[in-house]
Formats: sequence, structure tokens, C-alpha cells
Amino acid sequence: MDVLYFAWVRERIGIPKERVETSAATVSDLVAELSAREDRYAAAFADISALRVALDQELSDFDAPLSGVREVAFFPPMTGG
Amino acid sequence: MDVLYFAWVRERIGIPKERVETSAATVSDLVAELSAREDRYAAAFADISALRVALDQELSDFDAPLSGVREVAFFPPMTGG
Amino acid sequence: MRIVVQEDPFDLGAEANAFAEGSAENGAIVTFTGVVRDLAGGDLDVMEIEHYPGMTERALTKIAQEAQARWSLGDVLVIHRHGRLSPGDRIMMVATAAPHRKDAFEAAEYLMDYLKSRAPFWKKEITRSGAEWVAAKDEDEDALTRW
Amino acid sequence: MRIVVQEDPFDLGAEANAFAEGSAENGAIVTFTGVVRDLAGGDLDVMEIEHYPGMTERALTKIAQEAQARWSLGDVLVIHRHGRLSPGDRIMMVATAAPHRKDAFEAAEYLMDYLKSRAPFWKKEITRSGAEWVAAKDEDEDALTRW
Repeated sequence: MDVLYFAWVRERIGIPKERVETSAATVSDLVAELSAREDRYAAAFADISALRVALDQELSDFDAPLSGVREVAFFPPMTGG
Repeated sequence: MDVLYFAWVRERIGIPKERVETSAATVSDLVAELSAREDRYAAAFADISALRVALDQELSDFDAPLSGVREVAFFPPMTGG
Repeated sequence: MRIVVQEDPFDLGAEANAFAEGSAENGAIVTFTGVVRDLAGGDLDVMEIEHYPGMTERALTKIAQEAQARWSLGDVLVIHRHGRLSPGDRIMMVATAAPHRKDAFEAAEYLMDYLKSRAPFWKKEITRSGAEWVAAKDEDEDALTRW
Repeated sequence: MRIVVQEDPFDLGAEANAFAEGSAENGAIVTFTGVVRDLAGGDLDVMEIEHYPGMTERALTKIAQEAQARWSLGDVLVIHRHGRLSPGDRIMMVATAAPHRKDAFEAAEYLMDYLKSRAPFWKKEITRSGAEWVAAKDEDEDALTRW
């Protein structure tokens, strides 16, 4: 699946987008898997209460299952308007 | 004092403005005095709950004293906006 | 603060642009524009708006000053037309500028609520079947209890 | 309904005039315009707005559709910019047209409340002393409980 990062999550991880091959069942599982990879992921995901997640461009939550999902995005709370 | 009429009050009385010499103490007294004059006044003032009054261009009420007042205006509830 | 009472049409876009120019301290700009609706179901030919010259400007100024006292506003604009208008014509507009959106919205609603029933304007609808003064609505009077 | 996400500036006046054209059924037109404020006290050089292409349009469309479902609206407009903006620049606008003013006001406030914290935009302030992401405010999240 494609994993996208925005705002300071993008800056901490250092890339806007990557292709991830995973068998993670939920968003939380994916976060744990990425955090275990490298410090920059662990730093970005240190406090998931400060993060939001979208699955296929719809806001979702960290308990949500990933089956069938093609695009996951992580970002801080939105500040539009 | 000058007495002004607006909207259907003006139409019923038939004039927009007139000079009235009166010793009426309050707005209600003035209304009684005018109503006694002619039917068109009586018709316009038949139901004062449907009317508003301004004294010197400030909204007021029918109990208000007239001493020192130079301009009295009668009109229906306003419908601006 | 700018209060305008006029017979001529106004240009909503030009007024909105001019109002929004200026200080970068007001992050929020709200405009409300009132348009002559054809309430009589396609029958309305003309809307005549009568007003009380002198008192109108005083009343609008007082309403705008009260809004400035209640909310933190950078600027306030009120334009209201009188005379003969046609369906689709713009009757009036208010605009508020404020550092915060809540202030700009609330002040604009306050201006509208007071302008509806405390500024000396009276509307008359002229249709093919006759002319009728628009009656004040209870809901407009009730709207004032919010403030 | 028109949803626009663009980098280029927009002309508030031209948009307001174009939006207000048309049906005489909508007596009430509300616009809200957001302006880049110099929050850092004269220090702000640039406001950078990042967004999530694709999701942004979807989220704004969903918010506008929900407003149309909740209120009796003739039309809805949302314009939001991204990229680099300067203090005083207009970031975004929403406009609502409705038969009644209460609907137009409430729908515009609803659009703003949701757009603030449910559309994927992120603001970064660049000042002489550095760059900082704007933190989401609790009050913006709290504003959603109203609806």
C-alpha cells in the first residue's frame, strides 16, 4: 500500500510518500511495524494521540482494519480555514 | 411639534407630516387628541399595539412624556433588512 | 465604521473587496447580503422601501456601535437601499471584520437581527393584484431575545 | 455547489458577485473570508499551507453536502488556497445562499467549523526566527460539538 505523510510527520520521517509491503491487520499494527524500523519513524509516531490517520482519503482511526486499503496517510490535526 | 407618519399609517392619514399645536402630556394623550379629530386618524390609531412611536428620532413608547419633544413619528413595526 | 443609506444600487463585490482591504489584524470577514425575493410566487413586480430619513442613519449607527461594543471588531459596514427595487436586486449588506471568526459571525447576525426590526424601513410589495405592506414577523422580534 | 482548491489568489469581490447572481429565491447570502493574520506580531513573513490533494476536495465536498442536507440552501461555494501566502492575503472563502438568513448564517458557520479541523490543510508560519507548524486549537475541535 501507499503510505503518505503530511506536515511535521512528513518532516520527521523525511519523505512525503512510500510504498510499504505489510501484513499489518490494523493501523496500530502498521504504526508499530514502522516505528520498529528506524528512529525517525519512532519519533514521528511517539504520541499517536497527536496524530490523525486517513484510509483511502477518509478520516479513520488507529483501530481500523487495513484489509483492502490502498492508501494510508498520517498527519497532525488539521488547521485549515 | 412636527408629527410624521410612515408606511400604512401615512397612507391612512393621507399626509406624511404635519405641524400640530398640542398640550398633550404624553404620546397616548396626543393619539387621543388626533383620533378625536377625524375618522382617518381614528382608523390609523385604532390599534396602537400595531404601532410604534419615535420621539426625536429615537424609538419610544406610548406612555412617554412629550415635554421638550420636537418631532413625533408614528409607524408600523419595521421591516428592514 | 461606515453607514450608507441610499437609493442607488451598490456593487457587492466592490464593497466586499474594499472592506476586506487593509489591516492584516482581522483574520475573519463576514458579509451578509439581502436580495429582493419574489415572495408572491412570480408575481412581484416591485418592492418599495420607505424609510425615515435622519432616524434611519441614527438607528443604524447605534446598532453598529452596539455591535462594536459587544464584540472585538476591526470594522463594520452597513449599506441599506430605499426606493423601488425589483426581484433579484440587492437591498442591503452588512460586513464585519474581526480577529476571530466567532466575533465576525455573531456581530453580523446581531446587526441583521436589529436591522430587521429596529431600523425604520418599511417594505411594500407591489404585485399584479395590488400593493401590500410587508407585515413584521414574530420570528424577527423573537430573534432579538438571543442578544 | 462549487468547491475550488487552488494555489492562485482569488478575487473575493468577483466571487461574491458571481455567487450572488441568479435566482431571486435566495434572499440571504453570507460570505466568510479568511485572511492571513500576522499572529507573530509583525514578524510573519510567509504562511505555508500544505494539503492532501485528492482528499482535500473529497473532504470539502462532503462538508458542503452535509451543510446542504442540514439547511435549506440554494447554493454553496468553498474556495481554499494552498502554497505560500503573505500577511493580508486571503486564504479561503465560503459562501452560502438561502431563502432565509438563519440558514445562510448557520450553514456558513458550520462550513467554517468543519473546514478548520476536518479538511486536510496544515499551516506553517515562517518568521525571521524560524518556521513553526500552527497547532490545532482545542476551541476549534470544541466548536464541532455545536452541530
